Amino acid sequence: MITRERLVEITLVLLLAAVPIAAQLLNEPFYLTLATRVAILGLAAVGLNIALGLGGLVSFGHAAFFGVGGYVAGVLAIHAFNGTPMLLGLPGTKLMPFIWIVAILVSGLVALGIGALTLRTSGVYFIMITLAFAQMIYYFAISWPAYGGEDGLSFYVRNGFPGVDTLKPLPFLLICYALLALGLILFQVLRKSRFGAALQGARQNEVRVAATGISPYRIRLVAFVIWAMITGVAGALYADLNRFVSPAMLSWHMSGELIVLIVLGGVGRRFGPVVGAGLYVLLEYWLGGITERWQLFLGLMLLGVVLFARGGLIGLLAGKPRHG
Amino acid sequence: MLLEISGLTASYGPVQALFGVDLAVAEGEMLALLGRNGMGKTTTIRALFGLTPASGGRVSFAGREIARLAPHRIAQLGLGLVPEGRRCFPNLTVEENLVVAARPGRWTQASVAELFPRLAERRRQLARTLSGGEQQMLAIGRALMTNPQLLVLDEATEGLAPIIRQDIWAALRALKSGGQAIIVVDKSLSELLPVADRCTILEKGTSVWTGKAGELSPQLQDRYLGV
Amino acid sequence: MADPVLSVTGLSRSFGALKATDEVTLDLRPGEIHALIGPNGAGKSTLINLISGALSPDAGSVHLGGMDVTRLGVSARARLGLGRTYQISSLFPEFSALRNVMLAVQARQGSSFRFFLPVMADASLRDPALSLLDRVGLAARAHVIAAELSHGERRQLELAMALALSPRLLLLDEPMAGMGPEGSKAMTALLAQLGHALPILLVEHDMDAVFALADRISVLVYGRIIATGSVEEIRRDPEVRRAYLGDAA
Amino acid sequence: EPIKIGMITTLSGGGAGLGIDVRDAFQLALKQAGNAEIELVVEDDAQKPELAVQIADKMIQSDKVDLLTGIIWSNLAMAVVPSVTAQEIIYLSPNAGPSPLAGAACNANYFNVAYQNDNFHEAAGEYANIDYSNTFIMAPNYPAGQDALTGFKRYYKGTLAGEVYTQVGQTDYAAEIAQIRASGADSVFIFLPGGMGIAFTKQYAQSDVGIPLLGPGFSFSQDVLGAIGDAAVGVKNSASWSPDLDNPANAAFVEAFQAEYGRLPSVYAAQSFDTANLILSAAAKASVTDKDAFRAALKEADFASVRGKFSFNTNQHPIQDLYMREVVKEGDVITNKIIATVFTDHGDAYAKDCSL
Amino acid sequence: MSSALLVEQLLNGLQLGVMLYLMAAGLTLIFGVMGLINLAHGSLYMVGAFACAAVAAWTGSFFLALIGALIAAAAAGALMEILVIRRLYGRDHLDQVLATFALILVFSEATRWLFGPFPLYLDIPAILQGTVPLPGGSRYQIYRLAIIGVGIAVAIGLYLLISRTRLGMRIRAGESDREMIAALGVDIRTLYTVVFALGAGLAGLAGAMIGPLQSVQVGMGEPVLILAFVVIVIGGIGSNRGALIGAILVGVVDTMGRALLPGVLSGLLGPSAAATTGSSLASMLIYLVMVVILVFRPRGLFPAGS
Ligand SMILES: Nc1ncnc2c1ncn2[C@@H]1O[C@H](COP(=O)(O)OP(=O)(O)OP(=O)(O)O)[C@@H](O)[C@H]1O
Ligand SMILES: Nc1ncnc2c1ncn2[C@@H]1O[C@H](COP(=O)(O)OP(=O)(O)OP(=O)(O)O)[C@@H](O)[C@H]1O
Ligand SMILES: [Mg+2]
Ligand SMILES: [Mg+2]
Repeated sequence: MITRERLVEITLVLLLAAVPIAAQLLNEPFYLTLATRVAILGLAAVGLNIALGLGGLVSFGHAAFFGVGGYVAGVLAIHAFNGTPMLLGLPGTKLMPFIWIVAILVSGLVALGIGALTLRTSGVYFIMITLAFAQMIYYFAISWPAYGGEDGLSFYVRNGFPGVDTLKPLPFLLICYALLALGLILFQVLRKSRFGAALQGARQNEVRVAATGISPYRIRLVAFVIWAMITGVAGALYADLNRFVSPAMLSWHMSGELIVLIVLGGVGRRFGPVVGAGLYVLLEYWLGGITERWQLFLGLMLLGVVLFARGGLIGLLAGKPRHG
Repeated sequence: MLLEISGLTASYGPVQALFGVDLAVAEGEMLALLGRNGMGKTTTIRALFGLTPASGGRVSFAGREIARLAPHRIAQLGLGLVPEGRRCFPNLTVEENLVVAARPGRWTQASVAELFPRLAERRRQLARTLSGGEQQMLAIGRALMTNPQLLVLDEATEGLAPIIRQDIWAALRALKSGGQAIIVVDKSLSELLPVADRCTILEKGTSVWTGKAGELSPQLQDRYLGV
Repeated sequence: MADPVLSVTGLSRSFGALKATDEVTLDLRPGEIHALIGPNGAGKSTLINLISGALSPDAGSVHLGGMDVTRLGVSARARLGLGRTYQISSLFPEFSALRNVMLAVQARQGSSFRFFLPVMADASLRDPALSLLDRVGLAARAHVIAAELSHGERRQLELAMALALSPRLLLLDEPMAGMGPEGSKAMTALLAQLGHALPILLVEHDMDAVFALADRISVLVYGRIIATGSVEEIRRDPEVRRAYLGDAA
Repeated sequence: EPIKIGMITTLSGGGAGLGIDVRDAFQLALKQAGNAEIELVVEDDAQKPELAVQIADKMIQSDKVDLLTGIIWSNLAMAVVPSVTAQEIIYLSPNAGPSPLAGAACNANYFNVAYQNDNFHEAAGEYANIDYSNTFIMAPNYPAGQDALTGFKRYYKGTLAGEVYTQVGQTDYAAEIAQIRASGADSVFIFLPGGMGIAFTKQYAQSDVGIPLLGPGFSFSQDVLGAIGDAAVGVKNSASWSPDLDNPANAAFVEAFQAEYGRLPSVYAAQSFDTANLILSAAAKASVTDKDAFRAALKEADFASVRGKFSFNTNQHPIQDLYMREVVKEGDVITNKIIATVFTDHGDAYAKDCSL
Repeated sequence: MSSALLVEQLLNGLQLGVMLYLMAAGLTLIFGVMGLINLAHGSLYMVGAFACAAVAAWTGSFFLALIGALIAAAAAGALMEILVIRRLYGRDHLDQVLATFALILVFSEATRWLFGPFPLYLDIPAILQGTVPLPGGSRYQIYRLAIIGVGIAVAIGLYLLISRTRLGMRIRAGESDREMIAALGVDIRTLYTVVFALGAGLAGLAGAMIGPLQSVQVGMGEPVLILAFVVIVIGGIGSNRGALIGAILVGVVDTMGRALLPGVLSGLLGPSAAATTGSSLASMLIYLVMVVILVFRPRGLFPAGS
């Protein structure tokens, strides 16, 4: 049976697929850039959706992983560009697959450390302690001169992917689509798995999960790390999109924006992140083009969604989620 | 009649729980609201207090239509609630729980302490740390302190030791003879029926039988209550 | 006599000046239902919490099947076979009744770090869960969200989840609370049937149920056990009548 | 020949005042020129580097602009300029001048019409030599701040009574002021742009420290003087421009700006006005479609600068005079007056690293 | 560092702490009572500062301006509660984050629209201008001493309000069970509006008092907001005492870090490098303190209700 949610999802996939064609027909290559941004932010939000939608881990520090991923891409690229070795004498690289792997490893490790300490707390305390870690990394990045400090790190040309010309917008967009699709599939698989059940259980009733013999701490730690890894990859892509990375990617505004995306789209809904990212990017683009006071109207529209579309845009279009 | 409910319907979101409840309580009368688990007793009470908005029907209290009022307005008219699950304010002390919504009248801290000496002993303790039964006493005391015209108890004696239950029933009996109107839900028919004046039985969200407590025959009990 | 499944020795716990549990010693033998009764605030739930590991004692020890578990946490004790229900229902409100039980079955299997196989298609979770729901009389409500179950049904679900852990013993804190006569009867019958295979430590104020079920009864007053004995012994005990039962015996 | 100019600048948030001056002055210059062939598109970067990059992409790909300009902040410039110039789009900076872009990373498509970041600080350092020998220096802990203190020290010959880096966005300076008071300094040099400078200057004056204060013009520019109030009066600050700078172009500019917008222009407005006029002068000589010719025309800098004289160095950064100004109160208006010319025909320290 | 300077820096730390407390007090009140994460609290602080600057410019009296700021912020708060916040109580933290994030945008842009893009002027009132001598030869600003005084008065007032009055009791009852307190006849909606306006008024007061020390500009509330969150989390959410102690702790640690770290490091790194490294470490210090505290006390120093 085709549910309304499925219908909305299919429409969405078709819309995303239509963007490159429209860009071609209308001779508006910038649409590709917009779609790429949607895909990347959407991927970051998918990571968040696992932790938040399934695990209820509201955090204000995920920009840390987004930024770490971005810096991995930037630092590796700059070293490859200059031919200088990095830490431990390792060489840089300009190959995306390698960069992604490093981004996954580094953000996963960072998350393991942060998570091991922060997951002892819960609720608002967790929100704030994750923020504290992100702020520490943020201030470190601002004042650490080696990679540009507040000015950030520009690496002129996008990193490469074997057999694909990533400098052209379209191939890069397709790479981002592919990773987004992988992220969405991973979300779906995890949600239905035993791990997902335990994670959701820990959100709904932590005490009860513990009493059945599952340690909520370990379940959450794993979720936290998975989340960081996905967000890290998204960060690396984002750096590649802009050919630039800076501490702004690590700031609490970035964390806030990712939360906004996911709430806009619908928390815990498979396509919530994508819908949210799409709406947000479009609003920003469209309003920014018409008025200098675009932030005022963006604010009002966000308010409208939050107040009147419970469950985000997906909730509005597809109704309540089916439980079970 | 002090309270008259007719044709009351209510839903939880898309799930309809009440399909037409009629009941009435006179001054100084105790009405027992009966029914199996899940038949709508709690929902009726929630709708009466405006906590689950009634989707249809009429509720009149002391001659006033109250079905569309906000919960605090309803309570201020003289309805006192002892909810299912106690719901004491966990981060307030016992004493604060009692006075937080108190209104002047014959029930004061002193008279509640007389009814439940246990509470007086624990005056400065946070409600969160009370035992289950102590919380039940506190919930009753808290409702009494609002000096209601109509006292509504959902699961009046749940979790109380037999000896305390006897005290509660005695207290309710005394209240009633003092002219207090009461609606009570309780699973212990053997204790409830001797005190109650009349009964209303709910079945699947509808009131199916109303009559004198003494007329609740074993057949009826078997049919509607599974006794 | 067989070794006790659970033995509690000299267990004490104070809250400030209040001794909520005062050198309690008690055991639970295979195949018995041991009821724990006592006035409100006597310390029954506190004792249950001490045994399950939700609270830690000031002194004394808890042994489970001969093993000292006094220092272990809640989940570790649960894995060792200690099942419990809560005085106030504690469920996964967004899951259906079935998924609630499935999660408990999964916990017993110790397999929560499987990331790929979808649970709903997993017969090794689903079949045992369905049969447990059937056993507690909830089969017809398997697909209802826990939040939408009525009070009594939640208690039944709670029990099914405890059973799903295949516990070696059950701690039940007022399983009859809030159940109508019919529900109480059904629950009594269910526990009676379970009790032969599975020892139960039962806290309950419903004396009809206690007298019908218990093999032994301990009476707790002000944190101390003042009497332990058979149903008849306890019923007759004047001390118990004064402190707890009133005319209810 | 139609020219389309994209302006990315900060129009919202705390830094909006600067961007608005840049935009207003630019529009004023275009209006005065009456050149209907020039089209300006303006967008707000909200002071976010990633957003600035996105707008740049959009303006290039979608609006098909010929030139870009407008960025206020060094970190945004560092994000946008390298990738823009790599796409063969000419970028003209009306304000920020980070050192990499003046040195090794200079680019034929990048023109800085404002200053190299160190310039104002260098002038302050040189000027400090006249009266002072023990200065306490302070800046926020980020590259522009580090450049600032480096620039100051490059020309300053006395000793340092202290060197302090504060947090970016810091608003309370009581701890630093206590240090200054205890340091025995004979002067204080600060680089604290935007709200940081307002907060510091007020708190410094309120604390009765009494040690003379020096700074680059950014911290005492027209856009913030109103907010600092009397606390700023007497502070000496360095800049390439001042409202009282004596040349006909400037007199006309200050008057026209005031008439049009009802306020005095800031140094950012002056730089932006020059940027617009520079573009107009080049457009008169060459077509934008011929990149080489247009760049050559720009490089001649053949326009009437409000800074009097203006030419480009080899790295396409300004060679200009730098002045010391003092904040004065004229009636109700607080503004700057030139008190000394510190450098004439001053370039920057990085030009030698530039391969152009 | 001489002991006189040390005393002065401690005083600076205390004063910074009290300043943060003024901001944190309203935040923790709203947070504790309504469980609401109000990111727009910084905007109310900004409203206070702008209102104060506007009224001061218009009437010439700082004290009238202070009252004006309180009223303006409380009114903005009440309006915000009635129009937006009220619909968010039952929702989870995320919806609140999104809505109040949106409110920041609205407030910032609306303020810029109203007052223009340039920072406003606001100065210390004449009678609080100047400094007093400190033992050891240094001087201290009278106005900052006044802030310390007001902060402590607010702390005591709020303590009495919450723990000693029936209003406070109802506020705390509503914290745990809003529906139940309504069912007992308490008008919780109005109560919440009042509490929210009170919290907003406190933020406005903080903004107005701090305005003369800082730049009255759009976005001024955001850096303080984050610090205020740090403060209330360290102190224990919902706890007034925790907010005060957390604020002073943050104030002192931050000030001492800025004052001492570069000196400590300069032996190792040389003055210039020590200045940058020291400053970087100092900016991370309070977050480090927060992490350490939460690792050992996951619910802050004074968990509410115990
Ligand atoms: N929050 C809720 N959401 C959806 N359905 C609900 C909710 N609460 C109760 N119900 C449903 O409404 C019906 C009536 O429930 P109610 O709690 O009123 O019964 P009750 O007679 O009080 O039962 P009990 O004796 O078990 O307390 C039941 O079918 C129940 O499943
Ligand atoms: N954290 C605590 N702090 C202070 N006192 C507590 C705490 N927890 C429980 N108590 C007190 O300890 C006593 C025992 O409580 P407990 O919940 O064990 O009683 P109980 O026997 O289960 O009673 P009931 O039958 O009413 O549920 C009570 O008087 C209670 O108020
Ligand atoms: Mg009920
Ligand atoms: Mg108990």
